[in-house]
Amino acid sequence: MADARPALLVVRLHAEPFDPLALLAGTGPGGGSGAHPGGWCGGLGLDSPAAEAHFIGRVRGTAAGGGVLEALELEHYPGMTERQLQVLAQACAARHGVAAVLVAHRVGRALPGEALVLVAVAADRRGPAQRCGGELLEALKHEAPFWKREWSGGVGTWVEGNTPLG
Amino acid sequence: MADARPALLVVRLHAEPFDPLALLAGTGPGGGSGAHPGGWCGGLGLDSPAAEAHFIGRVRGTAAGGGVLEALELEHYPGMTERQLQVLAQACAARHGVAAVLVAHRVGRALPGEALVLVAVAADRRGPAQRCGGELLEALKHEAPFWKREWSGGVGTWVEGNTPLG
Amino acid sequence: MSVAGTGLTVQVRLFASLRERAGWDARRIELAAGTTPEGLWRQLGLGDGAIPATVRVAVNQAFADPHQPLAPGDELAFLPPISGG
Amino acid sequence: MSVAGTGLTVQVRLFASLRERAGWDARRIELAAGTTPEGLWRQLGLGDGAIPATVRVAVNQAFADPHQPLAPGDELAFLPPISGG
Repeated sequence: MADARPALLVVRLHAEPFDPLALLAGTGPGGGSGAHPGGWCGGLGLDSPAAEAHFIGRVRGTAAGGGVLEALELEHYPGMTERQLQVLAQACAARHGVAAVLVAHRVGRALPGEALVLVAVAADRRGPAQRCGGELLEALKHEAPFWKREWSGGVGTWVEGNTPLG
Repeated sequence: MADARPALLVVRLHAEPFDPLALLAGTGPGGGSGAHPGGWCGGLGLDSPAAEAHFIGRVRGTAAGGGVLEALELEHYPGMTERQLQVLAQACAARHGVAAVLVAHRVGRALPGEALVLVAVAADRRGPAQRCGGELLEALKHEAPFWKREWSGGVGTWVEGNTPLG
Repeated sequence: MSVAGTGLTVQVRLFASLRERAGWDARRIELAAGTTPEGLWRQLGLGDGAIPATVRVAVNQAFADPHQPLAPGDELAFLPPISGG
Repeated sequence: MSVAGTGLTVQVRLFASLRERAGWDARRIELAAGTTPEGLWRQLGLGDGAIPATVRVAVNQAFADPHQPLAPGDELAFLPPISGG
């Protein structure tokens, strides 16, 4: 694996529901023609990585106030959002010396259970893969311009801040 | 999600190559008849979790001594290995209050690039999902009876200990 | 709100709660040389005093200092608290 | 190596490098009451002195104390350093 080479990065915004496992398998929308045998890493020209960490975040069924969530609206800043995701992924990948990073994020109106975010990291060691994935997730929650509005009881409420790491 | 209920656990040993993404999608060997719409969590009767962390480890192409690795042989203690994985997953899941844990581990003779281990955790929050996944991976590396033998240049060498977390 | 003849024109963009409160999402503004994002925040009536600590400024789609004078053609955005992921 | 008439029979299992060094993987052993895994380790000639710190003991497929006497029917295993995952 190529810790010395700059990491391969893929950043994707999805205006429609996306299937995180299909993206990882290299068969997702825009993932090219058919499944790549090496999945998303193979699609980047990487051999099967020794270590791969993924995180998938999905829309909850309840709003912050406790009511039933009808939908989650995700606003972004076209252009800056993609750029920031790229900058954050690049910095995090370099800091941990990982081989590849995939970030996919939903925009627009999403329903409970739908995927919101996917972060995948391929590396030669499990520590860097896991740490890079965790840090990049926190970074994009605070440093990439996305805004959530929860729709509950027909009323939309902007979410100011993130759910705690827990 | 059910932080108070005991976590749902799945532990699998695979004597043949397995596809981690197929297991996650609920379409893997023994994963039941066809894809479950909710993937491995849906197969357990869980709604789509708000947070899901995965780790996949694969066989490297080089032996510890630097030579080309021809194969990795994985010996285990039938009965105790499954039991220990269950005990470790249960304890880790309870400690972090997660909803479900899937552990799959390869046994027998594996080739470079093939999946060795998959750990997946579903939870209501990203922190517990990530921490439980990371800790369970370390725990099974040290507390579940598996023994690796690297085959390189026609010579088999038992691996005494794990690769560093890095 | 515009200062004729300075030739300093910037594009201002608002997002999410800020956009809704102001009732607009983008405006082309002509303004005096040396104007900063902070100055424009007051000038546009987006808030009474300084830019609140929770609001961030982006210039040309990168986070920027609210006290740095704007240049002709800049795209200035005021960003309410981010909640991604 | 067996003590006739005690009725205390245990199954001993070896794995990986220990199995290869000893040349066997499982044996049924009859032994004196009060015998511990540590005692059996010497008795079977698996090592000169005490069980090395790197070798772990399992009794009935759970990690166990090497100084705890064995019971009839126990399955005892000596486990070389684990390397899973």
